[in-house]
Amino acid sequence: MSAPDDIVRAVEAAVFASEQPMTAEQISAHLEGADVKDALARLQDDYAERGIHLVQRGKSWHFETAPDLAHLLRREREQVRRLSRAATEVLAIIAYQEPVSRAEIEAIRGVQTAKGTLDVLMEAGWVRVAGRREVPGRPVIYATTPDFLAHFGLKTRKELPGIDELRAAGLLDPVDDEMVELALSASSQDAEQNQAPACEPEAPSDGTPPDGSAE
Amino acid sequence: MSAPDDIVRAVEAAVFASEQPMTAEQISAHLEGADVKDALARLQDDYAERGIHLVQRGKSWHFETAPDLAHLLRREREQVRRLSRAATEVLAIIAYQEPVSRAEIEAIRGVQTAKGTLDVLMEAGWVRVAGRREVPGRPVIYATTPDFLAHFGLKTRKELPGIDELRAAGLLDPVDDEMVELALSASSQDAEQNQAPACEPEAPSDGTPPDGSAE
Amino acid sequence: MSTDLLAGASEGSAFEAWDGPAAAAGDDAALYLEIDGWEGPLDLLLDLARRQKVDLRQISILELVDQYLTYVEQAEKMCLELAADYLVMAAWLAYLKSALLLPREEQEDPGPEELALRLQMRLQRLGAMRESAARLMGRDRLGRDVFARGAPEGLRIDRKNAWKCEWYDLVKAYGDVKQRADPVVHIVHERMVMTLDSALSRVSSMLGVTLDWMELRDFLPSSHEGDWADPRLRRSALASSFVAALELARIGKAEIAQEEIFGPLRLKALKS
Repeated sequence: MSAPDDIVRAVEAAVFASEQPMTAEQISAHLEGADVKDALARLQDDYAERGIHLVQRGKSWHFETAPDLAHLLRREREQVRRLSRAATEVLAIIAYQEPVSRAEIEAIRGVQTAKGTLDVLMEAGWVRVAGRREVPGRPVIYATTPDFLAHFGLKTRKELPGIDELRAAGLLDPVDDEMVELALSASSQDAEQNQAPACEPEAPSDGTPPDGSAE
Repeated sequence: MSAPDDIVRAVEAAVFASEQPMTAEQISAHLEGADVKDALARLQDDYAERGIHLVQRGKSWHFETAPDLAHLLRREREQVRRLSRAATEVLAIIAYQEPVSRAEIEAIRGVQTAKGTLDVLMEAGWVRVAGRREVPGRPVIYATTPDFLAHFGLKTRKELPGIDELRAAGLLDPVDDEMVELALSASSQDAEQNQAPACEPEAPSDGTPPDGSAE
Repeated sequence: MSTDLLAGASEGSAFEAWDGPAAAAGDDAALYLEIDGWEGPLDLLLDLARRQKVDLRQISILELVDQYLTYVEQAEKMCLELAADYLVMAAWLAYLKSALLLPREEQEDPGPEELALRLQMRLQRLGAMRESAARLMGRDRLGRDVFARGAPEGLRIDRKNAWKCEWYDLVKAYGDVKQRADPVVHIVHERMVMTLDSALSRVSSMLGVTLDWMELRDFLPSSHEGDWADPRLRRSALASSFVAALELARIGKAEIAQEEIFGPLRLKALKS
């Protein structure tokens, strides 16, 4: 391995010192417009077998410890926030199918999404509002953030585990409206007679409306 | 350079991820008691020519930017800004009548001078504190700097045009026709005796009372 | 596909295939807790489908429907309170089952096979997302498995001002300041006037020597005498003489007459 040249050293120092991941453009701007592409490739290579790696997450670059050393470095006090099952599912749905509306998320999960669930994901910095869908009601749609990619060690969403297989199986196709309505299609009139509780209700039902309510 | 072994990689990652410099003992404790001395020496060597160095301060180890690249951490970017009207006036007063105190400047301008205005002129390197006036209160007095002369392409302050030259060059916009007419008619007979030599900045041509008048 | 779905119906009894929540039957609380653990009927359906221990694409929808309906029945028998959406799903599944078993001709569009297929797709999709979520959470995560630099120096760009000012602006600014600061000079010119006193004595003495009417202007000094050519002085003299005439009329020493508005003003001494 030859000694790194000045540009390589400068890029190395800049990325190393930065408190935030930086895009190639940001690095270049910091280095007075130097071309940093080759240097980044060279550095990624230099560090490939070391205890720290230069990684690209989305468009941004940063150094992080090699994943195989996790068992040595894991620290209790830095435990990542534990997400509820609902939140992890919602996150996965947004990640694999972005951008999606709340109604679409609910159609897939078959239940309403508690107000706080999306808030938790947005507070973690993994999910953002990505505009509105241009359909009646103009629902807000959600997508993942660069922080999401960084946190889960993904260069792009294409690296999401199993995404190709899911797509090939048609499981990532847009959620059709009929699916949202499915559970309701035959039930509206039957519901009355079936709903008669066989027992005295001791506590109010949890009030979760049927699937169709997700619209 | 051979690929680093596991101990070297683990020490590298541990020092990198730590928020504090760590002693060899602390690193070792982190890595289940492994002997880290050789690894630290090896790492120091590996990084010797890179943009980041492994350094020992006291007994503790940490990574830092290579000293020759330290300038990258704190870049200065110049931003060309135009002097405000107020600052230009203050600069002109200092240039023509130096040394002057702030109170004198204010007396001449007829308005208070914001604290920042003089700061800007000093930041620009055009004005300096030239001591204190030996009057009650010992106010700070200001004068121009060699940089001031250089910026305006002057050899000496005497090259600044006198007030009559300005008037002759049409640089004095009549503020109020009547007032000027009045002033002119009133002064016609007195002008001779009041007119100071045009090219003597120390006693400016317009007959403004000399230093101290403002107090 | 539809034959597969229907074929599945013959496989074993629904109850045996199901060792799930209801297996804990007899203990109402246990079942109730299980219901609590499901996030809605779709979740329950997916759980039941998984218990068939086949690929979700191979599940028997009829079997699944039976299992679900059995479950709901049991819950009702045990006087457990089921959320409305579980019952809605039960009704719909009952409808789906009967449609699947009906002769083909009487079926509407979309046909029951199509509906079954969609339900199966839904379960697959939920299953896939659930699995993906688990795989995602199991990745090497920043801050848990891999770490960014603990104490980065931080990059900073300090903006420095390069101040700019032109020679012209400087010099002009000085001119402006001086202009503003020039003391405003108020000069009152000495103006020649005829005072009221002198007009009074002049008019009264002239009235003494004439007995006839005299025009006011005739009391003024001749314009040939010294400064009296100055129109400003003449205006002053006229004004003062007029006031003097009024004063003389007031104290009864003179009489004033004017034939028309703005006409000549005439003056005559009054014999006392």
